[in-house]
Amino acid sequence: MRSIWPGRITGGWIVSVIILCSLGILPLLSPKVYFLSLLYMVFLYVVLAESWNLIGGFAGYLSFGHVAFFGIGAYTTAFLMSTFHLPVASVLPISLLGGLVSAAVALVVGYPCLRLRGPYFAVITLCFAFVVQILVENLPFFGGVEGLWLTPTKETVAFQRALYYELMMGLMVVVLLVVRGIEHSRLGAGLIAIREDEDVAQCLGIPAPRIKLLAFVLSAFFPGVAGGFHACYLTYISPVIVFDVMISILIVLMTLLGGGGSWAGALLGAVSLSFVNEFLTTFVRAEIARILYGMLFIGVILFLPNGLWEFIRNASFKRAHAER
Amino acid sequence: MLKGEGIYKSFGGLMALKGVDFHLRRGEVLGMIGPNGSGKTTLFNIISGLYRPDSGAVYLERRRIDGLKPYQITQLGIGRTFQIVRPLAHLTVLENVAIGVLYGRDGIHQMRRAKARAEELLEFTGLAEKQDQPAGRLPLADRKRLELARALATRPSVLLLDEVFAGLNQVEMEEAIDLVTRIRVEFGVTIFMIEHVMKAIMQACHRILALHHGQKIAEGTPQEVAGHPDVIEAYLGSTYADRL
Amino acid sequence: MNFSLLLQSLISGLLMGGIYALLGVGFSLTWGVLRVINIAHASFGILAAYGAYWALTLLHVDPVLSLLPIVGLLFFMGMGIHKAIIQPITRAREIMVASMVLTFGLAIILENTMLVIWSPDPRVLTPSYAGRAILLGDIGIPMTHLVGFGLSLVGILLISLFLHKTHIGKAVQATWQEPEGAALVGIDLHRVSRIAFGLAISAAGAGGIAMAMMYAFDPAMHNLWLIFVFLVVIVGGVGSVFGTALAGLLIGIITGLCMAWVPYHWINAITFGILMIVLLIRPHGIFRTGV
Amino acid sequence: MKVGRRPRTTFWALVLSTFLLGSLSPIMAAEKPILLGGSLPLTGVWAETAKVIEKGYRFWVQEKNAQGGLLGRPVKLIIYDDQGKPDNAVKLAEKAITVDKVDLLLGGYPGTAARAVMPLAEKHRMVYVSMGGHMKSFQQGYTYCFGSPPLMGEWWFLAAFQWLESIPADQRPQRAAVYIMNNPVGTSLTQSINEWTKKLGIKIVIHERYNLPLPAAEPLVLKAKQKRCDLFISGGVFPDGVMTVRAAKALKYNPKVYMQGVGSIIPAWVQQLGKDGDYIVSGTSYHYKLRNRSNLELRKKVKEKLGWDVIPTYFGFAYAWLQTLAAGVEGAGSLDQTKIRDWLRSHSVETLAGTFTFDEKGLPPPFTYATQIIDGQVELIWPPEVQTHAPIYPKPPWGE
Repeated sequence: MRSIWPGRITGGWIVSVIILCSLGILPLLSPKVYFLSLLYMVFLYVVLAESWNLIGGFAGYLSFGHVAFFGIGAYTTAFLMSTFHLPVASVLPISLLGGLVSAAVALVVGYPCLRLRGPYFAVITLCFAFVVQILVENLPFFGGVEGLWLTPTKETVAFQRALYYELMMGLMVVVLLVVRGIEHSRLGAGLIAIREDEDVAQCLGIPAPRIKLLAFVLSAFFPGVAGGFHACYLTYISPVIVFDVMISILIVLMTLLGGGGSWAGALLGAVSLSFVNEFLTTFVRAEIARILYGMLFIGVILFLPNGLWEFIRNASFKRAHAER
Repeated sequence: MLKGEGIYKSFGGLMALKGVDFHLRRGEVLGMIGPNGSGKTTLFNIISGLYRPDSGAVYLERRRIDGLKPYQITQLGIGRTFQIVRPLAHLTVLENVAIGVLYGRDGIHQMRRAKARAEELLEFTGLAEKQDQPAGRLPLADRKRLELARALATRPSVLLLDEVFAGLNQVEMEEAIDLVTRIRVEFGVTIFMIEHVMKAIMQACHRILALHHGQKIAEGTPQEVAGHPDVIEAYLGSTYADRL
Repeated sequence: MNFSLLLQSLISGLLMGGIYALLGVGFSLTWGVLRVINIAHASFGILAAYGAYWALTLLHVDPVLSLLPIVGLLFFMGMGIHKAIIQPITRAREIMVASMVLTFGLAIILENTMLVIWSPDPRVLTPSYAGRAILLGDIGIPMTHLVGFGLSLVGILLISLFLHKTHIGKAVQATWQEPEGAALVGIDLHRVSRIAFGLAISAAGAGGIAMAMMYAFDPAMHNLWLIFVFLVVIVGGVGSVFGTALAGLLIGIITGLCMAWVPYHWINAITFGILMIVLLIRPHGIFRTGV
Repeated sequence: MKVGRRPRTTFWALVLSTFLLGSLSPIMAAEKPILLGGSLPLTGVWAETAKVIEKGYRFWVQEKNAQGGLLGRPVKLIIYDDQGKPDNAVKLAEKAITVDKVDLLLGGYPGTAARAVMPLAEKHRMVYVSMGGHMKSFQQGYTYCFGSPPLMGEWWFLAAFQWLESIPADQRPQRAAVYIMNNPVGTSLTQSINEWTKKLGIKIVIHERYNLPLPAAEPLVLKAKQKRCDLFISGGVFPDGVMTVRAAKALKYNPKVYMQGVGSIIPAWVQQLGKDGDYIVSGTSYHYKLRNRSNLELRKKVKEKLGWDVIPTYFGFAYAWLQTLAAGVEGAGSLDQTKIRDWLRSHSVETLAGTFTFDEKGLPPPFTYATQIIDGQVELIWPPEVQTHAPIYPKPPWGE
């Protein structure tokens, strides 16, 4: 069973630190640039899925427009970087600013929208993402449908890829720590209670409107920062790239597949689905690869209806009991 | 200590409450009876902030509380249970209660201490052994206990109990009545309860208020109300006679 | 204001809305009765459109006629799919969430199977009356659009008759409103769900064929259709055939009015914006009385 | 949740067999082959065109290998499926470059993917020959990117307007209705339309951008009809293009010239619309009826090997891109990317689509061919030296 109190997995911390350290020094071993890019994309999806998890997995508010925050961050950053020809050193502060802009938008939009529940919330967030995309497309100073090009920089490919790899990994670690912290905190308990039954939660004294909004704003901030990194990583962005509704859907699926409402579930879902996807793109016949991909979703839900993480945890829980 | 004045509430064209007044004195147990659909649960929902009255006012210790959000009302010290028990089904019994401790009046914000406090409450309500079960899998009697434990966790000064005895068998009911009495004595809370089971209400309540079609038709000691001609009329032909 | 342009826009919008309505009804049905959000819904519509395309090009059968056998086949296909993969998940902790992931997988499989069978080339249905139109002054209504709209109206009517007049339809409705109560009065929930799912898939098929009378289609088109279906169902209120139908027409009218008055590149922003405002004002859909 | 053993076994058996089916790849005879790699959107919304490009690539490789390969080495293709997502295209291009260590990078599709891959090719110093992502993508200062032939929205109607210019001024269309889709492909048309209509004294009466999917086409056709526009420009892709044509027919709207964007050059246009697709004017930078040596050869080979009479446009594009790349390799006599680039910049390259010399942006001088669909065939109507059929003007009224 899931618990709002942290479990005591001895050695968990040590293993995590070892994994992160080895990931961290990877660029120093001058690996093939592709592997940095691949892991960069995995980190990106972990950031997006974990952020979504805060509002979708914990509070049960399925936001289908989360890509909007990613796109807003990307556009804020790309716009500032290209307009003022800023150097690479400013990527981090400008991306953080992008995150703040996303969070501010989330605050304004979340306040009315979070009054809606269930599917109605899902649809209004979807509409919101479309409206933002169309606004960006129709406003000429954002480059319109043509998109924005960033000023090319002098750094080598290997350096650039290593830089964004480290930045995205740093962001991922921060997000994981935040989500893990929230999971075992008063805030996390409140959000889960809201997911279970919002009326009851309120009658238990949980200030639902306030903490929902808090979760929503937080869950918009990190994708905004990630969007900033991604804009600089790609050096060219356009509305169809950073406002792609399929990104919204993919992060929802990743979280649900892994198991929403726990940091490990979203992590597991994002990592495993990213790698499966990558494996399948190298597959010979593209349609058959996609059919397999579809079968994967069906298989997981049929046999592990509550997500990968719960399955793994229950299995290890049962084993622990058997040993006792 | 809890007072309602001239409360009206309608849903669509249907008037659920037509000018109800009530007054709850500190330390007492006030019962509320009335046939199905007479507006009892609606009144509770208004007190606990889930509904907003069309007109009228609710006061807690002279402070006007109607129009406040449910969580604000809880944090001011009004706890409640639900008629159809609504546990947070996928959380454990312990977590259900701990969440009340974390967010209730003078909430304990520290996770470990909240857990300890929740364990005490489960001990008190006799659910300690089942604390790690998912709340959704408890049998009815235990769910009712859980509702009580969870409501207590928010440290209420007034507790609204919505049919906590309904659906229980004889033994379970005796236990539940005993539990309610202990809650009143040990926690010093004032209780306002909706009840259909006449035996329970006569035994547990100091005073009774009767609603019919959204109007108060009687108020007084259990004996007075039970003998009140309007109350008998309201129940006549229905289940009153069986329940007596 | 240019009256005939306004009228033309309204009519075109309405015809479009009608078709979204038929495509949406089945979605609403599975959602309401089974608590299953069927992401693959529009894919079945495309499958039916390809069926009609084959019937037309290989056998020279008009889509209106081939619709019946296709819809029939889809009904049994829907029942089969329900038994094989939907029924097993009805005990998942959160069935809506589980069903979304599951049917997302199904949609991918359908899309790519169609890609293998029919290639990714876009198709259009060209029945014998394609290109003919009813002209009223300046205004023209293409026959194909009219037939598609007619199919939608008949389809919606038949579904609502089925739900209100037949025994099994009433059982579906009862399940919709009170799943536990329905079980108590001896309704076989699995059987009713299976039938409801089959019905929804057939409705999607009919909707898909109606859609193909107006629009070009290819295997990947379902994502686009699904988004509109989602909107129509939410605005109409989940589980309401009548509401869904009205919402389809309403969205059509909004789009039509936008086409008459607003620069085209703002139409979607305005449609989605209006929907957002509507949802904020009426959080349970327009045509559903709030609880 | 309980699932019996049997369905579970069946399910995994099904997964396994699909997997095996998919991994049956043609076995390549490979002795130190030259690797060409990149990604195409083989599934998803762009799959239709990508499949044609893939065929073009494969056909070129087959031909090249039959002739003894490139620099005397066999050529091998690696094509990944990016599903049309530019991020994927970037990642997979990087995979091709750094993991598979391809010798040459393949041009991608659509324009958005090309736009995202172009800066990457530049960073990795890999020659990238593709259609590009219209003019803006070639204005970013890249030196390794070439369009050979490019697909420039900016040039799309160039030849068509030149044809209109040849019509006496008093017989030309006077009033234009312009409807283009609101994406880079559509908006890239805007500037040239504005300039040319001004030059030809045609008044733009309606100028609108629409988003896909187009909800209905009748209102926009009616507007054009009411405003008596005799030049109708519909700058869209297939689905909206078909709707617009059908609406024009339904409303009996007969402009003197009906111009259509990319939608009408894909094979489906003629196949699916039949007679209704006739007399539509469009543009292209490759056409199978071009009578240059290279193209005539290819037509013969395609007819021989594949039995096709018509070479799809994008098939020709893909073939021409590889022709250019190979010319660079053979000209430089090495696989050194900078040498290839420098050779391409200083020599002219003969391709199916014409003979090109490249400017500092990597583009040939502006050119297109105007097409018109006549009797279900896409014919070249302008410039006169490539003409396969005389232009039909004004467009005859819609038939029944």
